[in-house]
Amino acid sequence: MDQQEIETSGLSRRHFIQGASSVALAAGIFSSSSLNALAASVPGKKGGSLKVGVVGDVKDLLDAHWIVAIPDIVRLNVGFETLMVYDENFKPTYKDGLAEEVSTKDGINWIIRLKKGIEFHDGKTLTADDLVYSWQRLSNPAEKHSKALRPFLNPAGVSKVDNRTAKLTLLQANADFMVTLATYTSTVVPVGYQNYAKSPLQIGTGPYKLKSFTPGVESTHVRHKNYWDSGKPYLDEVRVLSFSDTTALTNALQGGQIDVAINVPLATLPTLKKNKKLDVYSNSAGKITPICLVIDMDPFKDVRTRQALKMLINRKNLIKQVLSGNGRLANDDYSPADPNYNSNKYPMQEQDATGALELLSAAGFSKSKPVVFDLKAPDDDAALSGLAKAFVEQVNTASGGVVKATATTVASGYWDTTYMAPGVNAFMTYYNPKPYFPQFSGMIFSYPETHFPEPGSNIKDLYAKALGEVNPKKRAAMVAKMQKEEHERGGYIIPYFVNAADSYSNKVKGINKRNSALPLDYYGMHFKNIWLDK
Amino acid sequence: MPILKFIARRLGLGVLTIFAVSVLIFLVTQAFPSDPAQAILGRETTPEALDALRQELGLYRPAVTQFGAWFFDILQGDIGKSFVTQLPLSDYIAPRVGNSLFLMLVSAVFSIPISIAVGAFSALRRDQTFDKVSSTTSLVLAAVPEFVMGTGLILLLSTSVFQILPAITLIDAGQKPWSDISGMVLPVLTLILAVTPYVSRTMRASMIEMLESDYVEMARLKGMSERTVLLRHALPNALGPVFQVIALNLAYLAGGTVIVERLFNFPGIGSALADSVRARDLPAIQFLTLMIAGVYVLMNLLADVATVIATPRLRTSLK
Amino acid sequence: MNTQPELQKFEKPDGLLRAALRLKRTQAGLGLMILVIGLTIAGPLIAPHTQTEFIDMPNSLNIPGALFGTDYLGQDVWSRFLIGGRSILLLSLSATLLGATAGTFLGLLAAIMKKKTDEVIMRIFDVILSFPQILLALLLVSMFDASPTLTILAVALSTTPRVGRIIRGAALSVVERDFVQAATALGESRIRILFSEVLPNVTGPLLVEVSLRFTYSIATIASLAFLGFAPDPTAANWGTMIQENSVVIVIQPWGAVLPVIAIAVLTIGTGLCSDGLSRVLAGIDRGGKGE
Amino acid sequence: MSDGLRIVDLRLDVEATGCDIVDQVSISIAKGRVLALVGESGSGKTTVGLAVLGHTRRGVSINCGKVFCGETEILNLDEGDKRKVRGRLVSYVPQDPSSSLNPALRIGLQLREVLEAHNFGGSDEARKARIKEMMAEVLLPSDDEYLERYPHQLSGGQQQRVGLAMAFACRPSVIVLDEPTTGLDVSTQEHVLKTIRQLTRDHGVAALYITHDLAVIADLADDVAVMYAGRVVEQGEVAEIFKNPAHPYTRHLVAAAPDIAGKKAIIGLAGRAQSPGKRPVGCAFAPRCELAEDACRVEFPAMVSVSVRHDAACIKAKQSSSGVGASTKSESTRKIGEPVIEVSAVSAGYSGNLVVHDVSLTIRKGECLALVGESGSGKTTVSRAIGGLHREWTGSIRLNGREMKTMARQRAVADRLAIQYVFQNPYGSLNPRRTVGDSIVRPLLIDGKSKHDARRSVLEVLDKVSLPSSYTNKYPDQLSGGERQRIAIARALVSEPEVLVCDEVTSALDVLVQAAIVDLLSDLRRQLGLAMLFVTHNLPLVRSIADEVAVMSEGRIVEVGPSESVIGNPQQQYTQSLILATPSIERSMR
Repeated sequence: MDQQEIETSGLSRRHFIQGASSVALAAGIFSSSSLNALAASVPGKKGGSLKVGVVGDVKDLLDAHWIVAIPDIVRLNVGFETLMVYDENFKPTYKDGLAEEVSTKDGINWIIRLKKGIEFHDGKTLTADDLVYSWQRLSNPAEKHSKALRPFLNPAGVSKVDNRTAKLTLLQANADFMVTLATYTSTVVPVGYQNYAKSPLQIGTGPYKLKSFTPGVESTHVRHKNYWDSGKPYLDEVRVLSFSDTTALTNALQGGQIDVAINVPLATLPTLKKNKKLDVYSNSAGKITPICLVIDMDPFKDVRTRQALKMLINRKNLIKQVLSGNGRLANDDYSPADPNYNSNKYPMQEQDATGALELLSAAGFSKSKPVVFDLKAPDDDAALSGLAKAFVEQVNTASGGVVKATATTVASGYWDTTYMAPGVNAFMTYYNPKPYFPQFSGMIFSYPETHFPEPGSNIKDLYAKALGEVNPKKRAAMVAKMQKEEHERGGYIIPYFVNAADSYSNKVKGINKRNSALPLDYYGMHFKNIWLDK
Repeated sequence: MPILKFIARRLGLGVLTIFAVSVLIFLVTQAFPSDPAQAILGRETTPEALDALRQELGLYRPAVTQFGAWFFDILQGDIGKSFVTQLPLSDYIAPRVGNSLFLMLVSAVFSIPISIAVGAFSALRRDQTFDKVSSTTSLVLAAVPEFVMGTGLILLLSTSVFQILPAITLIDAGQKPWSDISGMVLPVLTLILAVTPYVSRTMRASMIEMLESDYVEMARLKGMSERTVLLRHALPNALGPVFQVIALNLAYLAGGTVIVERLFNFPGIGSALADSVRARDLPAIQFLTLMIAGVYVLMNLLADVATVIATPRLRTSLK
Repeated sequence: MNTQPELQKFEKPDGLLRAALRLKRTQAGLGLMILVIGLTIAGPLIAPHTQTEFIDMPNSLNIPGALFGTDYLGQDVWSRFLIGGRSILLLSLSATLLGATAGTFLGLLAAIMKKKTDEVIMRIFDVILSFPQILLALLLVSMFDASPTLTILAVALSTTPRVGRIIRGAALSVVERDFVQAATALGESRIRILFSEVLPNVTGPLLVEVSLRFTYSIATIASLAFLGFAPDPTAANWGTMIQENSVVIVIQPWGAVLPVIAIAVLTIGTGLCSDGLSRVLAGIDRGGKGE
Repeated sequence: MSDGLRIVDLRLDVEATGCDIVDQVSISIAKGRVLALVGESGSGKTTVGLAVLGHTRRGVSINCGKVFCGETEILNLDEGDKRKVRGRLVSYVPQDPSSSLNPALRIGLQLREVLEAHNFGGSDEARKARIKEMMAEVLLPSDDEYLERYPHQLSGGQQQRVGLAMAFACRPSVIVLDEPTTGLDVSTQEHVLKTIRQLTRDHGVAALYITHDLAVIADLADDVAVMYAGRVVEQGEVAEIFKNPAHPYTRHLVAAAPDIAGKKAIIGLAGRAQSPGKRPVGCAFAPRCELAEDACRVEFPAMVSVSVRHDAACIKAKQSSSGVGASTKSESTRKIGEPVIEVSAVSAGYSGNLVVHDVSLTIRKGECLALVGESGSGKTTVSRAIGGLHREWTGSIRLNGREMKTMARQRAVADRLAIQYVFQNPYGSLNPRRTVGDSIVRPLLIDGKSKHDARRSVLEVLDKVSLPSSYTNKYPDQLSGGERQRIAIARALVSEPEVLVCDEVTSALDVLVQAAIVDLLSDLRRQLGLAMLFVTHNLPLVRSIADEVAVMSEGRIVEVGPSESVIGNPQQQYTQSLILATPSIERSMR
């Protein structure tokens, strides 16, 4: 589950441009993105109500700084904005952000100046006080979302400079803290903000203001009249509807009952593409669905077991079987858009049963004493349960009985009762695309899912040093070290990068078709670029 | 007024049953393996926080005390907060009750007259073509599970064969249940097909019994017109047993529709229950099951009262 | 003349079955049942692939060696269909039998003990009957886990009172009959009277009820699987198959359609049989019981 | 004297098989006269009765024949006209009023609707008046409160009167009464019969009275038609028929009918009439007829005139040699012994309220005590208490001086087996799922007899009740009522009891069979020296079987004594009224 991600990493401009081209070439979407840029420049028609469908349930929540499931990400983005925003190359930009300028001399003290004349939904003008309150809330150790930020910032480090300026003093140097500012959960809220469970009054600066919210059913957001980005938004209201499952979601889209369906099952893409009334867009920025093996529990204590399993799978087939081909090979690594992606140039791991079996027998496993484990997955996301089932089938067959794995799909309460629960040694999770460092920190600090690293490893210090390091070459060297350890000893099996697919009615205009951290390019940048062509 | 005494007596019995039901529900949900506090806070929490919440939820109290608290809160109309959303359950459930009620009403309004008519008519045309056809059809319909029937209908009417009806119902929050009529066609149809067979078959059976009865024969021998024979002598007596089945089916429509509501994404208490189960939202599960069971008990009570009122022998023998 | 009904009520059980089999509907029903049951027995043996084996691109049709194409996970629909009936059938069968046995025993007990025992048993039945069958099963299965044992118990639990009521009703009229009095006069033990005097005379209603309950058990267990509560989610199971594949029903209908047909045929079969039995038993046919 | 009702060559068939239920039935009834159609169950009486109204039961259809009510021919009318005729020209009084009145409608309405249906009286006032009049005629209160009642709030007798009122409401010229008094107590029966006689005579109605009770016929009817296996075998004036019955079947009927004022020995006849389809060629009675010869089996004998307005369908009708010999059994062999059962001060009730008060009885060895009374008099309760089948009773019951426990289950095996109970309804008293053999053998097994001995005594006892040993493997529903009752008796006898409690054992049986069973019981008593308690509501029967009689009313014994003296010259007012109310052939023939 792509839980809240305070990103504590940064990358300098130049590297990002290299990264950009690599991503662009990899995804081959230069042309389309420029076309869309044109499309976006055409001023859209005003008015209309946009119905956005997403699979959700009573667990839906609304908090400017914290999300659990996809509906939460969508709702957060409708009403709240961050200081900066990633562009398609994961480079933080001021456009669409609330910050006018962000600067630092030492990587410890960061000065943030707000744009002029930004108004909250309630008409109050955005000031530095709100900024201070927001970052104190973000870094408040009592709040569960502060975990990843704790090593770098605490509320004491947040101070007001003048009416439009605030200062963040970090606990340690962070060369590119901007990435953190650009993370979609680091939104700016007014002084005294509380989440929906505590107060239904959800005031933000976003283009749409919350009107009503019923978890598991829907939320309605109406146009923010004095929105700062002139001429926007176009729509009168945005409605986010929760559906019990993907079948209902796609049925609703095809029945024209909703305009946009977020995260449609890949299996349905052929149908949706055939449908003249629909437009499909899949984001190949590098969403991952890791299989987590807990490295300090049997049978995975022995590193050879982990390696053997990585060798036993046939990644190409998995892409076919689970993604109907909508994915790219991954080598148990992540953040393909990052310039430091696969800096050790490891060759892609092919299926190698013999090698795997040697490792296993060396580790003392055999048909009579097989590797036994149960891989847990939630049953409501075919991308996860499907991979779990296919993975188990592959390793069992390929190992000829030396591995006896089972896959259990948990029908209810997976993320509370099963995921990372004590005693569970193998389970599924997923992450939205993001640069290497934030992903690393997410997996080490927010979610020590595989209990990596092993005792005695210095990878955490390495990470901290790399963060502070301004010189790209030195940083790259450190990253290479980190990736080596992950590659050799890590507990994640990441067979592929998933193309996250979304589909929408062709009445819906203004969506910028480019790769980005969030679907539909931040949902048409908080839906402010989207308009309806009636 | 003996009838009132009778109702009171049945009411008392009903309350007892409900109480027993609530105990049962509480026992089952108490035995629930995972820890509510854990469920609320998720794994992102400290032992202290957990402990505090357990205190707050009163999870350290003996089960009896917990049950008492829960039960009396509900008696006072306070159905508590959802574990997962931390919002008052009433906000979540209230509109859905309305929706389900509407769904039930519409389905009943169609299915009950139809089934009674069909039942009565096939009884009159006993063993003739209409009877054969209708009884076989109802037999088939009664046998097929709702979700199979529903999936079939979706295939037929909204996806594969024809695309004329929406496959799901969309009732916006705050909107009236009838805001999406086209979207309600399929669920209503499914429910009608699920309910009609039972009522019509019961109607047929009891109508046949009446037509065979001595007093209907006597009425004929008295030279009553066929119309009078049917409407005055046969039908009223035939309806008695049908009440029971109707009540059962109404109750089913009001709460047993978990599958149908989920299949069509219908925002009613059935799908609410399905969601709560998925999210393991204990208070919601407890209340919803209790409510649905309550409806069942109530409906049966109504049926009994109706039967008694409609049957002079019973009515006058009340003491 | 006035003795006709009594003669009917006391058909011998074999008589009931044979008479029922003379009805077309019963023959048809039995045919359908045998068809599906045969499928579930032979299916796993003739299945060309294993239920989890990866065949080809998911949701694709006309693939050599995959009669009905592949499902959402590129597995062979035909093989999964052939294999996926067994668990449903076994579970619902054992649940029905368990529930029927318990129900019969309690029903007879209530009928012959009368007074307090009767009252207590009936009240307990009322409580269980206040839950729609699917609801009770869902509650139990979701609270613990969908293990085969629990599934069987859950469904059996909701079957017991329904059978129990019927049996009690039938038994009450039998207990009043003189031959039971005669046995009492001879001082036969209650248990003996229960099993050798009363039970043989309620086999008719019992048979009808059991066949009816079997239909509902199948429906309930399939519905549970459809809601995601199958004992083994990775294994092929008609209920699960419908749920898994209904999302792609437009491009690859078979994954959902085959099980839909199979379940329909099976339940219709059992339904026809129970109806045939009840027709014979009652002379005129009785309506179905609600839910 | 013009005919009110004339039935000509009526035939009805079973639609499915096409075989006749009723054939060659021709009857005519003059206005103001009552013709009794008598026969055993299954002889087709009711079918004829309904046909008179142009009505048939499901699966039966009228094959041919004519029915004239006055000048109107009924069977050719279309449904609409039939409806107009029914209840207006010809009306029907059903057998069981409790089930023939609609439980959901007030009797007032049910009366009114007949009048309305035929637009009788023209105005509502006129109808109101007519209803009051009718109620008065059937001796019921006619106030509105009463008319507001529902059927179940009336007694059986009252219900039947309402039935009569309904039938006579539109002043019909023909009326069909289908055993209207069966199931009524004698006193009630008497009143109802009076009313019927009254109404028919007063309004010159032609009445077809269907019954199996000869005594009633003698009391009520002017003419008789005897039916056997769907055909009229003999008809004529009542006196004629009873004085010199011409058809062997009729002779048997008369011989088998117990009479309160007449002879006391009754003679039964084994076997039963064949059901439609199984009937033999020729005379259907031939198989049971001791006079039968080959000629009888060739074709059905034509009606021959025996005397004036007295015909019989028998080739031997003319020769009046009675094939029915009177009972030849010597009475002398009976000897009364020691008291076996002593009932003293027994009171019994149901859930608290007493229905039997302080009853004391004694039955000696070889003696038969008849316990008579109307329904609800508590006689059965007493017998059940003796049999150990009734829970709530106080007082003492002694068997050979030994105090008996309340319930059979608490009594010693020997005592249980010593007192045996035979039940009223032979259809209910045998377990339909058990072979006859298994049912009979149980008591012995309980007694701990070996399988082999048990089997032997089963065969013996079957022989005692004169049934072949082949019956051991039959199931009850393969047997006739009489045979079942024999089996029930056999089961009671197999454990060689001292006391036999017979609870209304013949009430469900036809008169011939009844006589046969009574015969059997007396024989057995004589042979085995049984003490017997014979519970019945049928006074005439008492004379034929009992030595002693105890009359019960409202839970108390009102009179006890030798049956002859009690019946011959009753002391108690209640007994007297009871005996007077009981119709008697002898009495009516005098």
